[in-house]
Amino acid sequence: MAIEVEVSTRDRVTVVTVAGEIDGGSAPGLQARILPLLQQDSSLILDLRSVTYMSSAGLRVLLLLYRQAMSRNGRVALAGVAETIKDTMAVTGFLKFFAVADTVDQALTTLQQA
Amino acid sequence: MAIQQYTYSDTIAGYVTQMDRAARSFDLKTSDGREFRIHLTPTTYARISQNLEESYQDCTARIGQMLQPGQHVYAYCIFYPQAGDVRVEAKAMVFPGDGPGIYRHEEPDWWIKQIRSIANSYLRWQFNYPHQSIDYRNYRTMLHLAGGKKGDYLQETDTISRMIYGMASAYMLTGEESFLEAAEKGTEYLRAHMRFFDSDENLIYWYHGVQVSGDREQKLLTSEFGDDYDSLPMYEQIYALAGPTQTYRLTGDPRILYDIEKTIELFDKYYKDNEKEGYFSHIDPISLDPRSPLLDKGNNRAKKNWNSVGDHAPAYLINLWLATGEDKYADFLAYTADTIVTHFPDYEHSPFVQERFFEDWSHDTTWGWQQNRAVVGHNLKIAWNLMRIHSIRPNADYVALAEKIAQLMPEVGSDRVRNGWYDVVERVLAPGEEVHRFVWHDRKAWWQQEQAILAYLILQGCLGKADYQKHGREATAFYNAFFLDHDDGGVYFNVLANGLPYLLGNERFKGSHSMSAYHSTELCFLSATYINLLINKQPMTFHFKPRPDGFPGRILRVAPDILPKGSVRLTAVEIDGRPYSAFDAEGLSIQLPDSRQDVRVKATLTPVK
Amino acid sequence: MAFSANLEMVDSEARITLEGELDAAVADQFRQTVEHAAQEKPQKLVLFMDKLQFMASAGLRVLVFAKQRMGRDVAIYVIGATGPVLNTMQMSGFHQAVYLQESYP
Amino acid sequence: MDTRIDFYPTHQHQGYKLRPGRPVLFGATLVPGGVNFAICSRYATSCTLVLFEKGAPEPMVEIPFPDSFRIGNTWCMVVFDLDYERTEYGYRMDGPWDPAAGHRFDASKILLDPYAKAIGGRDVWGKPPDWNDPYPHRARLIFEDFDWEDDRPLEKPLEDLVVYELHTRSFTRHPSAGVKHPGTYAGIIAKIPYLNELGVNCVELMPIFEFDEFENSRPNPVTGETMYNYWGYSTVGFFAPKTGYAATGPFGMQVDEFKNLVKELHRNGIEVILDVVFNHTAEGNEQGPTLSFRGIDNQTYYMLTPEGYYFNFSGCGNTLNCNNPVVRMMVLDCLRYWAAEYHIDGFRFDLAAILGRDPWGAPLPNPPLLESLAFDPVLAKCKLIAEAWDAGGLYQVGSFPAYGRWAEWNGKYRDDIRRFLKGDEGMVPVIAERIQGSPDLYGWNKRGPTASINFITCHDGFTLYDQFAYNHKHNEANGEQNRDGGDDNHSWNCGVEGETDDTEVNALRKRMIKNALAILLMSHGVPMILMGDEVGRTQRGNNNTYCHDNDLNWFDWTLLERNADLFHFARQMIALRKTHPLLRTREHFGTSATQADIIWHGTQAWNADWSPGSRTLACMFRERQAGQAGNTSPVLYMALNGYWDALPFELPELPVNYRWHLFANTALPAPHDIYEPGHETPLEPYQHSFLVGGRAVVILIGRP
Repeated sequence: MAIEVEVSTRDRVTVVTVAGEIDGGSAPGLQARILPLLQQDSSLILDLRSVTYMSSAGLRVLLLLYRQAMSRNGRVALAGVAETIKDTMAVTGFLKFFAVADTVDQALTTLQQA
Repeated sequence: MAIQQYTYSDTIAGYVTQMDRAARSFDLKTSDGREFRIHLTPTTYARISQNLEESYQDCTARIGQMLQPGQHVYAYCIFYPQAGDVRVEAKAMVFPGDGPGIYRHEEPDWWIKQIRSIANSYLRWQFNYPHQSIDYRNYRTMLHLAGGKKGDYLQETDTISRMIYGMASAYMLTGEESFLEAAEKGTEYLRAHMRFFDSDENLIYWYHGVQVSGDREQKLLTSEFGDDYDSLPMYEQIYALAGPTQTYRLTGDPRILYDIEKTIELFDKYYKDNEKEGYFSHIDPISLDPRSPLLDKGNNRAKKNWNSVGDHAPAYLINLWLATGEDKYADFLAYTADTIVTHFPDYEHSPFVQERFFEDWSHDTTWGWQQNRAVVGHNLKIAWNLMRIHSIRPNADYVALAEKIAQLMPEVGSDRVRNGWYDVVERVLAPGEEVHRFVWHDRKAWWQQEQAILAYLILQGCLGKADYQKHGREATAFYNAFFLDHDDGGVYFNVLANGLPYLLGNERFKGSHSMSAYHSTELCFLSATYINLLINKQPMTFHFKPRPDGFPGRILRVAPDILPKGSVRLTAVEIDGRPYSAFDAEGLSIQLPDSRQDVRVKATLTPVK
Repeated sequence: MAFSANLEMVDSEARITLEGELDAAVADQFRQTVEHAAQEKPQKLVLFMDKLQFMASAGLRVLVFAKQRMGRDVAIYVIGATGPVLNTMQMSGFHQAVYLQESYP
Repeated sequence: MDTRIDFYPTHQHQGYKLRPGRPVLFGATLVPGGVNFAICSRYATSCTLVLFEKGAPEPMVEIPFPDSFRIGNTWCMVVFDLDYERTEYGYRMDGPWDPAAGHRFDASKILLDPYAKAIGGRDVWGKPPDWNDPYPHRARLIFEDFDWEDDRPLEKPLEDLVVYELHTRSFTRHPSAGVKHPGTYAGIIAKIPYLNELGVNCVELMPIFEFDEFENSRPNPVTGETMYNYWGYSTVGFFAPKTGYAATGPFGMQVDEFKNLVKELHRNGIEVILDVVFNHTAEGNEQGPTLSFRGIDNQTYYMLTPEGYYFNFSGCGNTLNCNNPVVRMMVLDCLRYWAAEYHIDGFRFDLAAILGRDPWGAPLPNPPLLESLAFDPVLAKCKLIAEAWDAGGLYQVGSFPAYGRWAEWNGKYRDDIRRFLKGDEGMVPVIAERIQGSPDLYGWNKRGPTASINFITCHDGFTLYDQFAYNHKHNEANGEQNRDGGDDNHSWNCGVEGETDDTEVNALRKRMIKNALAILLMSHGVPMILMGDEVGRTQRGNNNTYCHDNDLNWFDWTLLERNADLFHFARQMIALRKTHPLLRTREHFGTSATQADIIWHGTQAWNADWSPGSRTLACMFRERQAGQAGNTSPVLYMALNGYWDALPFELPELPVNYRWHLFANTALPAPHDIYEPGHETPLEPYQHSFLVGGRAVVILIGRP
C-alpha cells in the first residue's frame, strides 16, 4: 500500500506527516526518507493521524528512529496515534520508548519541556 | 530326552496368578492349570486386541499395571535353557481386554463394527465398490490375499451364495443399503445363471458354477472337486440356499421362497432315504439316482454323511423357519436332529462323532480323505445347532448330546496351552498314544474357531454354566487376537498353533470355494446376538426391508436366531424412521402395513432379565 | 416315435443328428453316443435337433455333463431346436452355454 | 553497495531468486536480502519448499530443492526478496510409504517446519477453522530483533522461589478480570500488580507452545457447549508461542507480545517457567493427522513397535523419540532458543520420565538427553523441573536421573500432606520428612530440598477449595460418564459434598485451606501454588477440566473480595517465607553443612509423638547459635494439630531474652488469624503452652 510522507518544520522542529498503511512493503521507503532528517536536528515529531495500519515492520522503523535519535540524545514524539495502534505498541512493549501526544502542538510542547 | 537344551519360541495363553515387580516377572496359569513363570524383558511390548479398522492399541507403558491376578493374556515367549531348567521370556503380549474378566469382544458393538468392515472389504475386492457399481458379472471365486483378482474366471454357486449370506447378515446388523444391494443382486444372479429348473420333475437344482469365457458361459453341472467328482453333492445344493434364504428374511421376495421350496422338493424326492432315514450325500448327475454305479468313481454310491444330514439347519433351514414360522420346517429340523442323535454318537470307540455312513448307517471309515478321522468343527457345529433346534422342539437328548460334546471336545480338540481349536484329528488313539494325532498339521482354521465360539456362547447363553463361559471366552479371545487381518481387511483363514498367520499356498486366497465372506460374517452376526441378547442382556437393533409383495400375510418375523422361548421381547419398531406399534412383542413379529414400495424396518429386541 | 442318435465325424467336428423323443428311458443311450463323440476330441459338437419332438431334462443333463467333460474350448451348436426343446434349454439356462442357430453351417 | 558474495542469487525458479542456504540454521532465518530455509530428514528422497501468500488457500509457488541445495540429510535454500510479514511456508517431503518399516511419507501433505518460530492458522482462539485447508498450521517468518534493553533471566536462587502455576487464558478471560485483552499475554501483564501484591516471584505458564485447541474438540453431550483441547498438552510447534493467546495474534505480533510479557515480569522480579511437553506430539497415532513430524521423518521422530505401530507411553497416541540424536538435538535447540531469545528462566517437563527412555521404551540408566540438558552452557542457570512419573508407571519421584540439576514435582509431598490434613492415620512421621524437604527422596547424593517442588494442588486434580469441599470427583461435564480424572484425591468435604450455606462447614473449609497454605510455605523445598487457590477458586468438584473454555476454568476475580481473608493469609505466609532464610535452604537441615536444625516437638516439648495414632506434630527451625554471642536470629515454631479437638502444645524454651510472638493461628477468624512479619503480637512471658484449636496450625516466632 503506498504511503505519503510530507516533511515540514514547526518552531525549528522537524514534523513528518505520514498517511496510509505502514507495513513490510512501505516501511523500508519510509525509513529511508526519515533517517536523513535526523542528521540536522536530533529531535523529530511524527504526525501519524492518518496512518490506518502499522505492522511489526512499521513498529521497527519507529524503534530505529528512536535509537538514532537517542544516539544523538535527541527525542522522537508521536502525534495522533490511532487507539488500536497505540494499544498494539503498548502490548508489544514499543510504546514506552516514545513521547505520545494527541496533536502536533502538544507533541511540540512536550519536546520543548524535556 | 532331557529338558530341551536349546531355545524355542511359543505363545502361552493363560491367566495371571501373581506379578513380582522386583523380579519383573509374572506367573501364568493356562486353561488346563499348567503353571508358567514368565519374565519381562526391556524390549517386551504389548497391545490390547483391536477390532478391524481400529487403531493399534499399544499398552507397553502399562504392562506392569495390567498384569493383575485374573488378567487373561497371550504371551509370545522365547524359552531359554538355564541352570538345568527353562527360563521363559516374553517378547510380545496381547491382552484380550483391559482388566481381569474384561473382553473387548463383549463390547455391545464389537461384532457390528467387525461385520461392517468385512462386508465392505468384500464389496471392495469383488466389485471395486464404491468406485464401481455392484455387478456380479465381475464376481471371482478366487481372490488373492490382498483381495486382488487373479487366475481364472470361475464363479461358483456356493461361494456367491455364502457371500450373499454375509451381505444380508451385515445389512440386518448395520442397515447399510450397499450390503442389501449386494445380497439382492447376488440372489438375482444365482437365479439367472446358476439355477437349473427341471420342468419334467418340476423341481430345482443348482449348477456347481459357471466358467465365464468370452461371451459364453461354460455351465458346470457337477462339482469340480475331487471328492465329489461327476456327481451332484447335496452339500453344494444345501449351501446354494444359504444366501438367498438369509436375503429372504429381509425382503420376503416370493421368488426366493419358490426356489427354496422347489430345491427342498429335490432333497425329498432324490436325496432322502425314506426307509432307513437321513439323506444320501450324492446323486448321479443324469439319473439323479443316489445308488447309480457312476458314483462309484468317487466312492459316493449310496453314502450318507454329516453334511447331507447336519448342514441343512445352519445353512438355510433355521433361517427358513425364522422367516416363515412354518411347522413343516420345524419338523424337518427335528428330523435332522433326531437322525444325528440316533446315528452319530460312537462314544464306545471315540470322543468324536462318526461322520460318514453306508446306507444302513454302518460306519464308513475308509472314505476319501476322511477315513476314520474327525473334523473338530463338525462336532461343535452339532452341539451348537442341537441347542438352537432345542429352543423350538425341546428335547432332552439334544441337550444331552450337545453338553456331552461340549464337555469332551476341549481335551481332545482344543489347544489348552495357547487357546484356539484344531482342524482334523484321528478319531481313535493308537496304543500308547495320549494325544489324538493331527492328520495333516496342528494349524487352526478360522471356520473351526467359529463353530467352537458359537457352540460355547449358545450353551452359556442357554444354560449359563461357568465352564462354557471360560471356553467361549478363550476361543473368542484367540480369534480376535490372531485372525483379524489388520493390514488388508477380512480375516486370515489359517494361523499356526501359536497364532501367527499362515499365508502359504491356497491358504493365501481370501475367496476360495468355501470361504468368501460366510463363516466370518456368520460369526459376527450370531456372536453379537448371543453375547448381547443371551449373555450380557443388552438390547439390539435389527434392520429389514420387506418388499410390497413380501411375506405371506405381511407378517415380518424379526427373531435374529432361534432363542430360548421368552428370553427376548420386541420392544420397539420403526418403519421408514417413524415409530410403529402393530407388532407382537412375545411372538417377535410385525404386522407390516400395506405399501407400494419397500419399507425400511428397524426392530429393537430387549432381553428379559 | 422311437429315438435315434447317430454320430458322424467330419474332421475335427462331431455331428449328432437326433430324432424322435429323448425321454429319461433313453437318456443313457444318448449319453453313450455323446461319450463316443467326446473320445474323438472334437473341437466342435453340432447337434441337429430339427427332427427332435421332445427332450426330457435328463437328456439335457447329458448334454450339460458332456459339455463340462469336453472342456471350455469345445463349442456346441444346437441347430433347429424348436418349441418345448428350446423351452427346456432356456429354463435350465443352458442356452447361455451354446450357440443356437436355425441352420448349419 | 553490499559486497557480500552470498547477497546474490545463483538460481531462480518461476521468478523466485534462490541460492544454496546454510544447513546449520534449522528453520527459517532472516538473512541479508532473503530467508534461509533449512530442514532435515533422514529417509526423505526429495523435498519441496511451498510458499503461501498469508492465509491463501493455494500455494503461490512450490520450489523443489535442487540436489545441489542438499548437504547430508539437510535441505537448505535462501529465497530472496520475500515479504516477511505476508509469507507462509511449508514443505512437501517424498519418500517410501512403508508403515511396517516405520516410513509414512506422503507428498500430498504440506508439512509444518518443526523449527517454525511462528505458526498461523489458529490466530484467534476458538475461531472455527476451514476444515479442508490443505495446510492447517502454517509456519511464518518473524523479526528476531526485540529490544530487551538490559533484561536477562533473573537467575533467582531456586530456594527463594514461590511458584504460581497459571493458564494464560484462564487467568484473565473471566469478565470480572476487567482487563483490556482478556485471556491473553497482555492480560497477564495487566495483572502483574496483583502478583506483586500476593508476593509470588515466579509464574509457571501451562503450555504456551502452539497447539490446536480444536484437537478432538466435540460438543458437550450435556450442555452442547464446544469442548476444546483447552490445557494444550499436545504440541503442534515447539518454537512458536501460541498465536491465539496473543492480543496481537491477528496482526502476527505474538512473538513481540510474549517477549514483552517476559520483560515486564522480569522488571517486577518475577521469573517465568514454561510447562513444556516433549513426550508426544499432536499427530496422535497412525489414525491421527499428518501435520509435521510423521510426514518429515516418522521413523526418527517417533518410538515405533517392530511392526511400525506407535508406542503409547504418553497415553496420547504417540511417543516422541527423545533419545534419538536428531530429536535430542531439536529438544536442546528448542530449550536453548527459549532461554536465549525469550529469556525464559526455567522449564517444567510434562511426563519427564519418558525423556529417559530408549527408542525401545526401556528406562535408560544414563539418558543422553537429560545429561545434555543438565550440562548445556546456555541452559546452565535455567531451572529444570520434571514431572517425574509417566503414563508408563515408571514412577521415578526421587530416583529421576538428575545430575544434581533437576528438581521434581514431588507427588509424594502432595499425597502425604493431603492425607495428613484429611486426618489419615500414621502420617505424622511421613509429613516430618516432607516438611524438611523430603530427605528420604532427595537426601542421597546431595540433591537437597530444592530438588523438591512442593505442591498440594496443581492444574491436574482438585483446586485447594474443592480439596476440602468434595470427597469424590464430579467430572460429568467432561462427557465421559465421570470415568476420566483420578480417584486417589485424598480429599475431604468437611461434612457436606459440594457447595453449602452451612457456616460451620464453610468456616472449617477456610481453615483447612489456611492450614494447607501454612504447611506449604513453611516446608523446605520450593512451594508451588495453583492459580486462584489463594482466594478459594473452585471447579465445582471437577478434577480434570482439560476441555472446558468456561467459568469452570476461568479465574473469577470477584473471589478477591469474597475471600479477601484467604488472600490476606496467603500473602502474609508468602511474606513470612521471604522474610526468613531459615525456611529457604539449599541443604537439608541437620547435616553438618548447615548451621541450623529442625527440632521436632509434640504436645510435649522436645518429644514428638511418632505413634501411628498421633495427629499432632510441631517443628522448630533454629540456628544452632541462636541467642548466643550476639546471634539474634529468630526461631520459627509451627504446631500442627490434626486432631478434631483443641489441644494444648507445651512450648519449648527459648534462649534467654527471646520471647514467643504469635504470627498465625488458623483457628481464629480473620483478621486475627495472621499478622505481618515483624508485627507479631508477643505472648506473655509466663505462657509456656499454647492451646491449638482442632484441625489448626499455629506459627510462633521466637526473637529478642
